[in-house]
Amino acid sequence: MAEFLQFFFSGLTVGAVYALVALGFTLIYNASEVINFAQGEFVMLGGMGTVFLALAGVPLPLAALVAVIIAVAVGVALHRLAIEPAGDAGVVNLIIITIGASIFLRGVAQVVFDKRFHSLPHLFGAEPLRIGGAAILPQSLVVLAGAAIIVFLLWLFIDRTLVGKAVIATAANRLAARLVGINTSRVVGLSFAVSAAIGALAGILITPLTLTSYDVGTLLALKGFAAAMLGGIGSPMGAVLGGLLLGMLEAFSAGYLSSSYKEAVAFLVILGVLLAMPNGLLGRAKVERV
Amino acid sequence: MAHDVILEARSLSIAFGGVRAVNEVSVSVPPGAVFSIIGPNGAGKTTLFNVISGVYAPLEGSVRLAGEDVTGLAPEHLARRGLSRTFQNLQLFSRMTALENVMVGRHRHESTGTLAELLHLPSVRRQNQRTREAALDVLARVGLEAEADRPAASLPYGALKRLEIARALASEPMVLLLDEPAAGCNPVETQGLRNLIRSIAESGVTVVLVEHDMRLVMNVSDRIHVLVGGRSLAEGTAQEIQSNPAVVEAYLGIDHSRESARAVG
Amino acid sequence: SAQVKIGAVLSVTGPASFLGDPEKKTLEIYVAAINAKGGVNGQKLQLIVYDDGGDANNARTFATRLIEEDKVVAMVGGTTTGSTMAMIPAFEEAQIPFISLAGAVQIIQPVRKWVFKTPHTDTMACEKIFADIKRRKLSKVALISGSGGFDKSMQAECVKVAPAAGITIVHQESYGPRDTDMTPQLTNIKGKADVQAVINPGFGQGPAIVTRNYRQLGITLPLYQSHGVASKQFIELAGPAAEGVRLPAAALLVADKLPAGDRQKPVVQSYQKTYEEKTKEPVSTFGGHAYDGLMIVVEAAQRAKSWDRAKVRDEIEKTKGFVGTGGIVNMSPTDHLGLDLSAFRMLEIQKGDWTLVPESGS
Amino acid sequence: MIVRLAMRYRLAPVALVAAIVILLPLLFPSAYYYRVGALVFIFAFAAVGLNLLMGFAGQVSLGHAGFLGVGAYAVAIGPAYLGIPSWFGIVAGAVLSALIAFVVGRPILRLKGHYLAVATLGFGVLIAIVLSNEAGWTGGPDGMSVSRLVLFGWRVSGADTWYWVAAVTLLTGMVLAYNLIGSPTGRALRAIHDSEVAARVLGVEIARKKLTIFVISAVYASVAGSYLALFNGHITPDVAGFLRSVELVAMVVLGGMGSIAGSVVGAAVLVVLPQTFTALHDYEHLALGLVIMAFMIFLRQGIVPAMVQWRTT
Amino acid sequence: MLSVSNLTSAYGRIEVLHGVSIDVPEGEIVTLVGTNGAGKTTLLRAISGVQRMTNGSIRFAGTLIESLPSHARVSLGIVQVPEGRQLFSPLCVEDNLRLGAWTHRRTDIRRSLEQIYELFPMLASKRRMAAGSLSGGQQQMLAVGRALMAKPRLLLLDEPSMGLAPLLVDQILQTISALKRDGLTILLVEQNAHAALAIADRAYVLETGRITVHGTAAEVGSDRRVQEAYLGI
Ligand SMILES: Nc1ncnc2c1ncn2[C@@H]1O[C@H](COP(=O)(O)OP(=O)(O)OP(=O)(O)O)[C@@H](O)[C@H]1O
Ligand SMILES: Nc1ncnc2c1ncn2[C@@H]1O[C@H](COP(=O)(O)OP(=O)(O)OP(=O)(O)O)[C@@H](O)[C@H]1O
Ligand SMILES: [Mg+2]
Ligand SMILES: [Mg+2]
Repeated sequence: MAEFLQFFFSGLTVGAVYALVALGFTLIYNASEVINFAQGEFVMLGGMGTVFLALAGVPLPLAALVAVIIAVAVGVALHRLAIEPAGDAGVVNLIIITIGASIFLRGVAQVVFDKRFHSLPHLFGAEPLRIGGAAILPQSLVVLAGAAIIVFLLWLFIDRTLVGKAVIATAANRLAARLVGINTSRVVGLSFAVSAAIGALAGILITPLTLTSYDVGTLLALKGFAAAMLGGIGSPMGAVLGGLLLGMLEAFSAGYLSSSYKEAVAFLVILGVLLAMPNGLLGRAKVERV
Repeated sequence: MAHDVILEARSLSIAFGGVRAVNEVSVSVPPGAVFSIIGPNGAGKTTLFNVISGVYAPLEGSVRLAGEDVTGLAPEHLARRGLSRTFQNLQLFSRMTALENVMVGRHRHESTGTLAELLHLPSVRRQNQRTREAALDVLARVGLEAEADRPAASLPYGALKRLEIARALASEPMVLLLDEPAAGCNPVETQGLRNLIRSIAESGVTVVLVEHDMRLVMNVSDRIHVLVGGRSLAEGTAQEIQSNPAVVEAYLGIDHSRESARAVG
Repeated sequence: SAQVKIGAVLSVTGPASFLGDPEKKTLEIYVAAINAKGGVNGQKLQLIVYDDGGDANNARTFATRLIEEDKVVAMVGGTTTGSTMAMIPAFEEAQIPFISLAGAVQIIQPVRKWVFKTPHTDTMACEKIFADIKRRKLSKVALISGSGGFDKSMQAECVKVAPAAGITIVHQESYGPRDTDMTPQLTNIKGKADVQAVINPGFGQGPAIVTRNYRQLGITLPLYQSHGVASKQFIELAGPAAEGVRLPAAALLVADKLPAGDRQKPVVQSYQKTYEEKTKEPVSTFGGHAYDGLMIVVEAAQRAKSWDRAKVRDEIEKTKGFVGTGGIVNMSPTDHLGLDLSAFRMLEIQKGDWTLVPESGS
Repeated sequence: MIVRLAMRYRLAPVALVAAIVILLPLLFPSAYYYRVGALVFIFAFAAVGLNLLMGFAGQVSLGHAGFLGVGAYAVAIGPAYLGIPSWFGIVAGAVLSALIAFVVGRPILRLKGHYLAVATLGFGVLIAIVLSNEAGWTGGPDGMSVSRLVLFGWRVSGADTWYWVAAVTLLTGMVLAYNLIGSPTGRALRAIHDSEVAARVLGVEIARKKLTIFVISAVYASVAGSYLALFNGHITPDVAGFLRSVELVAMVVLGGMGSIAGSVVGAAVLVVLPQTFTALHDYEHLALGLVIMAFMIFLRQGIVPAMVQWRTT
Repeated sequence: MLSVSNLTSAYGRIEVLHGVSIDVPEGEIVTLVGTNGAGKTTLLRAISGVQRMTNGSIRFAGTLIESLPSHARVSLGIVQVPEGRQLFSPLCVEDNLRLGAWTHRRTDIRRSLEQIYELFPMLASKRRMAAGSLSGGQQQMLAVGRALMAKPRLLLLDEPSMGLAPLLVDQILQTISALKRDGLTILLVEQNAHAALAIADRAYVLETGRITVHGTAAEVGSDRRVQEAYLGI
């Protein structure tokens, strides 16, 4: 039982990390159908930015705030200077731009920061909470809470505000969005800004657990992408669900099956789920009348 | 094979979210006829096409094509049995040229051995040539021969409608379903379309037509079937339909029944 | 002529940048220093570094480039075993001395004419750890290792040499290259009643997280890390959880704590001072391997009084009593590493710093 | 002029590439250039195959490096453990890749867009994990050495030899690709890309067509993987990694989706650029990222289509 | 109200409008007649700012607007019902309508919604359905309704009756006339030239990118060439 609980906690911890990253994908996807492969770099900027500002003597909360602002600025710049000028390029081409951006940002980070690993202090101390013979770090709960708050706000935004609808409208039909007077460029820009903020925040919250370095982005983006698709891309709830599920899968297969094949197990399950539910767990099928 | 009914739908139904968009509809289309289906917006005409052509599977009922039960068969298999269609919401291969669009229409008549294709054997070359010539003929038939090499995406709306017809024709169907072919055509163009539909029917292809342009419908149809709210309301010749008060009330309106009467008369 | 070219293909970025970055910095610092003193055999050195990003295919291309384009006379590098193995055929064929900085024993066993290496082998690390475990009168161990090349190779070596050392490996676990939580694996180890000590081959952030999770779960068995974490950074990242962790490492990490008479003391102190001044980063043993590699080549060339590749190679093979950061190197035609177990010190982390574990015997 | 020719004659781009292949060595000062050239051809070969899948049929695969891995390890493991000759390893790898693609493709090609991307990604990752974990066969992450290719007693080694071997293979691959897209199947694939439902009502069996092209593109990747392994003489699981898959996709998109010649250009750019950017040291990645973005922003349909358009209008 | 002068526009390097000038006086219905491919849609797109123009000027209510982005033109009151409906298919009917009022977000849009539902009762019953699942004609109603939600000053209609049942075609044409009575200015492109000329004040004939005939609706409707080419008389 204690074992099971420990695996569960591990799944929760890892899953919350994935969920936070996956959440970052939703907004940009909703506004443009683009999977932003530079999302992992926003996470990196949040963590590394905070670390280096703190090293430079900035008080931690302020450092975190500035790091988020930097990430948002980078997100806006990415949209202004790269996505928008590409104009009517196809989705795959835009995705390649985000991959280019991810390489670029990593390149900048290795010059501006360094190539070493860094950590941040835990928000509520590093003493594990012991529950039923298993141990979980308070920071894991912080990450979970962060994911919960973000998912709630995102849901409010997308489902309950007209601006949120405008985001979806922009992705669904850019021309029509312009014809009803939506400043589509601003909407997509906004989605990049908010996604960057979510990413950076994620980076700050998870660094005490996961450590950070200039190149943490790639793998986080990969897992976050898988989680977002598992949950159904575009749905904030789906992102969280997918993230937690992916984390659980890894933890339980590492615990009960084989630690060297735990990722394989996770991906096998993703494949299985998608074959049964081609739009992920919570994604909705597109209705296209002919 | 002589059938007095080439396409038959028996008591077809389909529902979306509990609402029956098509409700126990039965139609029998005689071969070589122009058979029209009319009805108000949302009556279920396009949905009926979608069920007949295998895009949707019916909830109940059956479809028979040339005497065989084809209910639930996938569109590609129906196509191979001679059923083709156009779409109300255009479905063109927008990155291909007009000619290539029509060439794809010939697909079911082409033999495709992957190895032969990879090696571009003479047989493939000859076949390509044949397909190309056939496609050019069909393009000429709908008046698009001048646009053969233009990408479909760059053609105006009206031309796209005709391109879809050409593409479907190229597959040499036994039965051709046309969903609002005259949408976006002016009266003169519609007249051209009428001639085209007539000539298609004369060449032995059965045409099932969904259309809101009553001048066209009343002019070309051998029989007309009226759907309202997913159910059959009436069926008959143009004259019968125009004088059917229920149809006039639900669909035509007084003016139109007069206007279309003029068109026929 | 004007300059002789020394080549280096390092994983400056990518998963092994933890190793490759200090290696590159070290080479740059020392080549500059050597040139400042007039070079070697009257010729200045030109260092050409390529970053393979941890990819063996890239490494192979850069090897060809160093050989064909840059016409280097010697090669120091190959951060990972994978890269090294991919480059070996090229340098063997071109007959250029090649000093690898990677861990696995397969680089020098079997001996290849032109290939040498400076880091202690993973086999030696296992033996060193096993000896310490034995000294603690324990024998049943569990392994938890990353899935990278370094980790896997060492894990395999440990399994191979365990019987001879009287050690039984009772359980094995592994984790992915960027995993962020290893509690499931450690829970499984914790659940095995007969485990008496745990060894964690790996480098980068993984071992730090393993160490943290180890304490999180309240496991009290002795934890051994490998020489792959031999950098102050590990202590920083693992934090208080690092207390009591032991690992085999070169003298470099405890430069100031070495007894006054230790032959390595001046060398490692000087390297540490130079590196930390120039880079403002704590010293690691990986940079030290690069230092050793470069100096072995330089000294061989000085002895050969020429940069003739074959002569340099012969002299490298004759290296005797070279005092490096990794130990005292004595090479031979059958030993292209030249280090023995005494090169490793057993360290323990106490109060956030390295301390030497007293060893009876050596 | 060239563009005009290329538009008139189906295989003109192949002739152009052939001419470049033959003339280029005149400018080569050393074997290093042959190596880079051979790498370009090998990756271009894989990219051409992937382009058939992505650019023509519109099905994105983020796991194609998996097939690269299958081909690579077939020529490594085959001769080492099963005693088969290397050339047969290439064939065996291709057959195995085709089989895997056939089995895997059936279910996952039903997925669309990003969902297909993540499914193929997962599949590629699975192959990479197996290659990395089954150290007994594959040597694990450090990889294994690959014995030289021997053809009729002729030992294929040396960068210049491989340059020619890879070039001939690439040209063959291009011709086959051009043949395919000019055939009914090629047209059907392009049709599927634009409208699946329209293709179906015209009698195109889309599931079968997609599967066919998936299998063909897998074979292209597998052969490229075999060549890479034989050429390098040592292979590591990186060859099958996610990043390699992304690189292949980037080659296709950069060069131009749906342009066979574009894939060659895309591969050339992504193989050669990192080589030239080494001069920038720490700024290498920064520059590479910038250049990729710039290409996609200014030549948004891809390099070759953008150039063709520019020349013809 | 709207004055387009000498407008040229091209797709890539192929020019499709070669210097088109039209005037739409305030409070009038102006109709644009032309064959397939004449460039009617292109002209409307250019007026809305979603089609690049290479030359010429557009004046709206006295100010030059050709350099304004499309959303700013909507804010000024230029609203279009585009060809091919262009709905937000994943969003429900009501969200589509709400977004129609994007530039009037702060006003009470409940009343506007009710008006649209009154006009098209069929939409009211489908208000929670995804727009993409509607029938062709229902989508067309929604497209018109969405445009009306913006409270336009100038309404650009690109074949608003396409796909509508005869009864609804009448209704749409009546609605257009009614809108005009309420002071709206309308530029109408309609293949049903009879009907369009019947309700229009003024008409232009566009042939392969050039205006060839223009005048009052009655004048144009009685032009021999127009009758032959467009009215089928
Ligand atoms: N995929 C679907 N999901 C939900 N509802 C659907 C779907 N397809 C059709 N419907 C509903 O079925 C009804 C009939 O639609 P259909 O398109 O068949 O009408 P139609 O007769 O072709 O109308 P129109 O003349 O406007 O084209 C409509 O109310 C429509 O909303
Ligand atoms: N995306 C495009 N790319 C290239 N050319 C185009 C494009 N769209 C339209 N054209 C061309 O521009 C010209 C004008 O087209 P437009 O759509 O404006 O005509 P239209 O008068 O609206 O025709 P219709 O009555 O069929 O809607 C046509 O020759 C058409 O082929
Ligand atoms: Mg319909
Ligand atoms: Mg138009």
